[in-house]
Amino acid sequence: MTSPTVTPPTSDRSPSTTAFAAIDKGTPRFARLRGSLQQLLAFASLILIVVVFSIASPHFFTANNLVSILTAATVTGVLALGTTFVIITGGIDLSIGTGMVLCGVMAGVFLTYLGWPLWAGVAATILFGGLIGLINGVNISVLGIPPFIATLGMMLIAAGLSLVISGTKPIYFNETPEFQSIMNLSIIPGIRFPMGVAIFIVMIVVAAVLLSKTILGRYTFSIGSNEAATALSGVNVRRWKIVIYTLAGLFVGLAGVLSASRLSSAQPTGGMGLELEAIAAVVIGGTSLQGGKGSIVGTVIGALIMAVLTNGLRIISVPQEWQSVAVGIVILVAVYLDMLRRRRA
Amino acid sequence: MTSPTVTPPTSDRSPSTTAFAAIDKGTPRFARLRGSLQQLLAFASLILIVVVFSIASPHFFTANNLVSILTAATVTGVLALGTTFVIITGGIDLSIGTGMVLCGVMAGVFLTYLGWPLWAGVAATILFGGLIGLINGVNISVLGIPPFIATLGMMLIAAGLSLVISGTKPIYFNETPEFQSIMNLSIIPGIRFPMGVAIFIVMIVVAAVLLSKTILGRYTFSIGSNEAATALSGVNVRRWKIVIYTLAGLFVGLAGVLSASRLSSAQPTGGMGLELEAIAAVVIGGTSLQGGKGSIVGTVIGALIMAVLTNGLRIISVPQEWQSVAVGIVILVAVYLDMLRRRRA
Amino acid sequence: ADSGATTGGDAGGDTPYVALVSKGFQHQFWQAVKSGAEQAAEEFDVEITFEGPDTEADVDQQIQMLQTALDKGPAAIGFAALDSQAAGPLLQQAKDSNIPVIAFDSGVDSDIPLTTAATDNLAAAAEAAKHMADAVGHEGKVALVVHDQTSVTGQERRDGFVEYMEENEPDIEIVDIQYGGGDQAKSADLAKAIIAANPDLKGIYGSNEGSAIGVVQAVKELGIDPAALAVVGFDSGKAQMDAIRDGLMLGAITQNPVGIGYETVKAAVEAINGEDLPETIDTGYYWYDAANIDDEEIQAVLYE
Amino acid sequence: MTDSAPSGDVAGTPLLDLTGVSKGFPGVQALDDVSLELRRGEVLALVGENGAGKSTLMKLLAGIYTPDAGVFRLNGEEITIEGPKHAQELGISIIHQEFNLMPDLTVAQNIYIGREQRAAGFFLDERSLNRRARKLFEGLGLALDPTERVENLTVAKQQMVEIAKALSFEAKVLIMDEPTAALNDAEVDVLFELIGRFRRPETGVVYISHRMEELTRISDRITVLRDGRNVGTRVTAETDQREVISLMVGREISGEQRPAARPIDGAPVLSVEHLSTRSLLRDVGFEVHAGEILGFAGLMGAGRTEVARAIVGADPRESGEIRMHGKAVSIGNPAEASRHGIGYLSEDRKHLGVLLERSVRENIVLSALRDYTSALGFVNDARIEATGRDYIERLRIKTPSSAQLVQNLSGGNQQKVVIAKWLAKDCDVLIFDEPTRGIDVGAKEEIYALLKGLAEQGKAIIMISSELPEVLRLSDRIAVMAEGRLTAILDNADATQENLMDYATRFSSEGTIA
Ligand SMILES: Nc1ncnc2c1ncn2[C@@H]1O[C@H](COP(=O)(O)OP(=O)(O)OP(=O)(O)O)[C@@H](O)[C@H]1O
Ligand SMILES: Nc1ncnc2c1ncn2[C@@H]1O[C@H](COP(=O)(O)OP(=O)(O)OP(=O)(O)O)[C@@H](O)[C@H]1O
Ligand SMILES: [Mg+2]
Ligand SMILES: [Mg+2]
Repeated sequence: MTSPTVTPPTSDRSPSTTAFAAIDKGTPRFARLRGSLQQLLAFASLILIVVVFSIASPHFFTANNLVSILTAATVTGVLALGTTFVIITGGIDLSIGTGMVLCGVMAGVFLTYLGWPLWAGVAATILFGGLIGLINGVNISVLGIPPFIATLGMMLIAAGLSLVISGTKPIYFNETPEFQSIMNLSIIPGIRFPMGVAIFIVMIVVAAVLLSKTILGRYTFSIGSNEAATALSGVNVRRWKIVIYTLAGLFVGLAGVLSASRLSSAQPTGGMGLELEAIAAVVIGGTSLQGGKGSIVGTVIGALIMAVLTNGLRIISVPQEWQSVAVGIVILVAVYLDMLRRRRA
Repeated sequence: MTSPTVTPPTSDRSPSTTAFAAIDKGTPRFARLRGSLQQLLAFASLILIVVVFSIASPHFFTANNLVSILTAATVTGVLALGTTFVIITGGIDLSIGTGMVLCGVMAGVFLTYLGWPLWAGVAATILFGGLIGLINGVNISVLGIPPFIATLGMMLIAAGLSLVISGTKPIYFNETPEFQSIMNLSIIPGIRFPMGVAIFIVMIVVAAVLLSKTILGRYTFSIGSNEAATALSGVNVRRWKIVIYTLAGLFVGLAGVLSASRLSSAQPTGGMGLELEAIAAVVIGGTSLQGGKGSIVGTVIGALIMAVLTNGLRIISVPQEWQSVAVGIVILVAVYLDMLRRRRA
Repeated sequence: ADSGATTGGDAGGDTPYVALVSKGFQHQFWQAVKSGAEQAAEEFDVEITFEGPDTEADVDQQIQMLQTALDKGPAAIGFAALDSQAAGPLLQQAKDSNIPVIAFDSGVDSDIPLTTAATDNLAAAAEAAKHMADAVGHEGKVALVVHDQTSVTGQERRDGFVEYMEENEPDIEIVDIQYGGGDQAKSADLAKAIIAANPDLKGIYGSNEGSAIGVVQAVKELGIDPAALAVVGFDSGKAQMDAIRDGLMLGAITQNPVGIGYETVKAAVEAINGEDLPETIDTGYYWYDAANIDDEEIQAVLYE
Repeated sequence: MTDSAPSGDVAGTPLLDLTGVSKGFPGVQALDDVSLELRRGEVLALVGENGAGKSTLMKLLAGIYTPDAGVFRLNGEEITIEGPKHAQELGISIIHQEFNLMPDLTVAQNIYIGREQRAAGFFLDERSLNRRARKLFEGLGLALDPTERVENLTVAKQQMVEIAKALSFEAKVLIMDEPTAALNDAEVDVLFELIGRFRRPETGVVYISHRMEELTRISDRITVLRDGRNVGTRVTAETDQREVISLMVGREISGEQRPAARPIDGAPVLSVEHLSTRSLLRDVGFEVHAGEILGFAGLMGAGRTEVARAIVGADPRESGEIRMHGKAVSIGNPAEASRHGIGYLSEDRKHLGVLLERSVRENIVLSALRDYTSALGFVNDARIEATGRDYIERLRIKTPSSAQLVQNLSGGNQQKVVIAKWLAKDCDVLIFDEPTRGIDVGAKEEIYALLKGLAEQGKAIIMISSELPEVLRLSDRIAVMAEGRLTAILDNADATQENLMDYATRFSSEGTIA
């Protein structure tokens, strides 16, 4: 006599959520333990994938290749960090991919066309990303446009503006050759460990602290959990949502700097599809698109799973047409196992 | 609500009922009127765009160009019809774009490689689309994978399989030259009104009837409105969700037939991004991504707004890089005005 | 579609491994390049892999593929750069690791590649323009449907065409240039819009396979008399060849993609063996139309 | 004192018979070896403190949870309930404590969901569905419009839809989990009439409520749960409230009487003038003083909630001025209200009160979170934990820890969490909208004491309540509303249930008072 399909009426959410919630023994220590266990398990599936590839090819588990994986994960990862906040509020940001491209172009404008000093150009680019986020936030929060549409519109606008501003040509950073060091400078000479990866790691820490230790993080969760109740509790939800989208925009700006630096050029095209990759990383990491739940560690693991898969499949020379099939299946299986585990737990 | 004890002696109607009548918006006739007014207004903004373009260029409002717009809207429109159901349940389907491409390839396999008769090949292709939807439905409903992830995985898998199955080559319909008539056959000779557009119109009617007049439509709304409560009311939510995703898949299959027929060939690439276009059409049409609300008429208007914009901007020779900016802005403005109006209403 | 899936990448065997990173993968053109490369691989007994980003706008994805290719420790690399400068650091890395680099399809703006196997796109596009001018009687309006706005090939095939017209054909007016991403349906829709906006249009040039077929599709859907609207294409593929045979398309420029792939691998093998290489390997281009499509020489460079 | 005629059929096999039922959740033994019997033709009241396990027991019967142990018998036959649908098929119909409606569907569509009238297989027959619903409402004497969308209904009307839905299943066993929590006295009368009509020799009703005075009116027997155990069953006619309450809480509770008139001195803290809204309110004006509890009485839809929402800026005002301590303040949203020291506790706990998926302590400090935040924006978790624990103790919130998710608390305990949230934020004016909805008698007394204590500390309290006895007991003054107007403001000494009801039904033509 079982009735696993039915959610108890006290919750709008999926049965697994409730089942999961039900096991909370509640002491903070236990909660924390469970939290880390959960991430440990997500981490375990990442490790599993790494082990499989390591066995399959001697070229996979080498310092250089691992750094390559981290490098590949950096741009999407930085985007995913910011998006984690947005998704926890129950929102979504489709503009991060083309927004990043536009920020790269702006870096070209600031540094090459306007000839600003490096630090000023970089700062302005990041702030420009924040501006994109701010506009998204205002559209969503003040005008009341649903996040999907507001950021879809911004996605198209940013894609167009990148072409308009750049004159549809890549902009090269000839005036500031140091610009490419931001991403590429090797900070551990032996293994070519690039500075960009170090920046990514620092941003992970920043994002994790913001999300778990600050009032911004608390409100992020509150809004995602029940926006109306949060507003009636006297939290200025509108303003905080603007702040959160702006924050996501700052990450987009940084990603724009990193990717332009990596390519030593601002490419005015592309970026479409990157938003789905970033969102996938967030969701594989256990953040719910319904809002209210999520973690930075999860997002990082999600981003790494994606990067390891892409790299590993190339390393073991899986024919390209099969690669996306394999990634698709692994995403499904990983998320499914995660569900199973949570339901069991 | 009658409450005999508090009714003042002077009146035989319950006071609370009277009090209610004053603010009740709910008489059925009025509700229906309001409903159609709303669509009328969405329709009005479509008309506005059409008028603007007609003034801007004498070449816009011609029979041939209007048919071109409908032709351009057909494939995305058919995809959007199916997606409307999914979105009303509160789900999402990212696999429709590449799924459509895969269906086109399968049409090539059935008709060209296997040499099946036309009707059998077309039917099998549409059913194959249903199979994709069925798998999505099972992943979401039985395995409990969130729709975004389940269909993202399917998106990647379908993209890969299209290449694998076709050997990364287009498949031509040499054995069944009639195949291309499905989309292209002119059914009103004077203005070359293609059969594909007629099929689109028929599908609009079918989808509208399904959504508003059948038990399937009722449960679609009910699940989107409150899934847990629907389950508690004894509706087999799992099964109905599978049915709804399968239905969306059938539309994907049909879109695959139409697009392959239009090009007289199954192109194994592309399709990515089409899902966002279709979802945008649905959302511009007033269907809420939260689920529970939506209409087929709205979706059709949304698809037409997108198609008219794209065509009109080309007709008036807006430089291409500005076109996506313009589309983005119009989407934002259209949805914002819609919000405003609803808030006022 | 098999490129040494099982053991690929293992430099441990005695057959040298050559990694090819192209600009694309899914299109027929790139598949033809790949088949040429595979022919050469068989002939010279090397192992190859062939990869390319999903779209030609995806510079970042290409850079990642190049990085992975380098990490596999190949004996040589074939590389068709989407943006030479973006690949600079990695090319330097290849040089530092003594991995010879052969550029293909378009030049790499760097002195690291030992040679370049490519088509001269500017000249090829000018050839297309010349045939277009003949077809429209050296006067009237023509338009371009180009596959890409930012890539070098897109720009060269556009500019080669436009410059030829500007220099040699004062009475031909270019009324519109639109970009369809090489997607057939999209190119068809935008070609229809161009035709609607310019009822007196006399010719359209499609700058790659998808663009050209899209234009043909538009002509078909609008039921325009092919004699009144000249369509000139680029690349081959079955649909384009059919259109030329059916008279819907005047003709097209074809490169020699199989030759590009073949020459790239051949040059790589020569580089591995320490032989000297010429600065460029011109793989050529050909104009083909209903008159010469079945010639042996043309058939050899066409692909379905 | 029973105005219900037929008493339970004592002799025959019970309609429903539960033996040895246990159900545990991690950390909580919600039910521990409970046995219970529902006789034919009776209304069995099920009472107990918040978290005693009443809803859990009913969810077992509805097939939502699976019991850990125990035997269920229906008409003497052992049954295994496999799910909600199966429960319906067995003739068990339930009105859940929390609403289970589809807001986007119409009333009729909600009632017959899963049992649609079909024209031909797959197609719906909307007209006959509406006809059927209309007939149901006529039979039940409910003024509901079958074609109205549920989201446009008030809480009370939604409750009526739930009730109509439960009654529409030719059920044998009807379970009502706090059906009157959202209803006012007049509406309760309607409900009781419905129950009376449902009760036949072959049916039975399990009725859960925290309103003690209802039990004597409606029930035949009363079963009391305490901490997941059945601590006794009494025949209603042979017991009294005192005995039931002491069974429930394990101690005596002295419900004190109406307040002695307390002198309210000093200037008003909050004054509202000429408040109107587009939808309902017309020229509402009143003042609240420090140390005063101003009660708001009125019928369903009178506009009391709307007054509160308009004051805190949750709904737009058409006109009106709000002064705090004599100074006009501009309040555009609840955040500004909160900054000016006005807190509003909503009547809709689930949607507008709690964050179900967040912990108890996070909910408690939500309004006051800035006080737990350093200048740099870092939150002090240790202090949050301490505050959480403090309020859990002070309000006796039943939870294993402050980290428990609110969705795992019983309804009443969730309500206490919401109250704690506003206690943690030090406001000058607190507006409590139905603060004791769904709260057990013991806790009610605690909340009354809390409200009084707050008033004595000098806070100005507005208390909206649909329970007249509660309004009369707590308020220093009572404002009465009808149709969006204020029809009276009475001193407690001048108020009686009768004259409050009179003012609550003064519609239109009569003028507004100042
Ligand atoms: N899904 C669940 N997970 C964990 N604990 C639960 C769950 N559901 C109920 N509980 C706990 O079981 C106990 C009984 O809860 P129940 O809802 O049955 O109480 P109740 O008697 O209905 O109270 P109220 O009068 O407040 O509605 C409570 O301590 C509650 O916190
Ligand atoms: N968004 C809305 N749309 C339509 N009517 C509304 C809306 N909001 C409120 N109302 C109506 O305004 C009236 C005032 O409701 P309000 O909740 O303020 O009354 P109340 O006196 O608090 O009664 P109760 O809370 O007991 O129902 C109600 O009749 C309600 O139906
Ligand atoms: Mg309960
Ligand atoms: Mg109210």
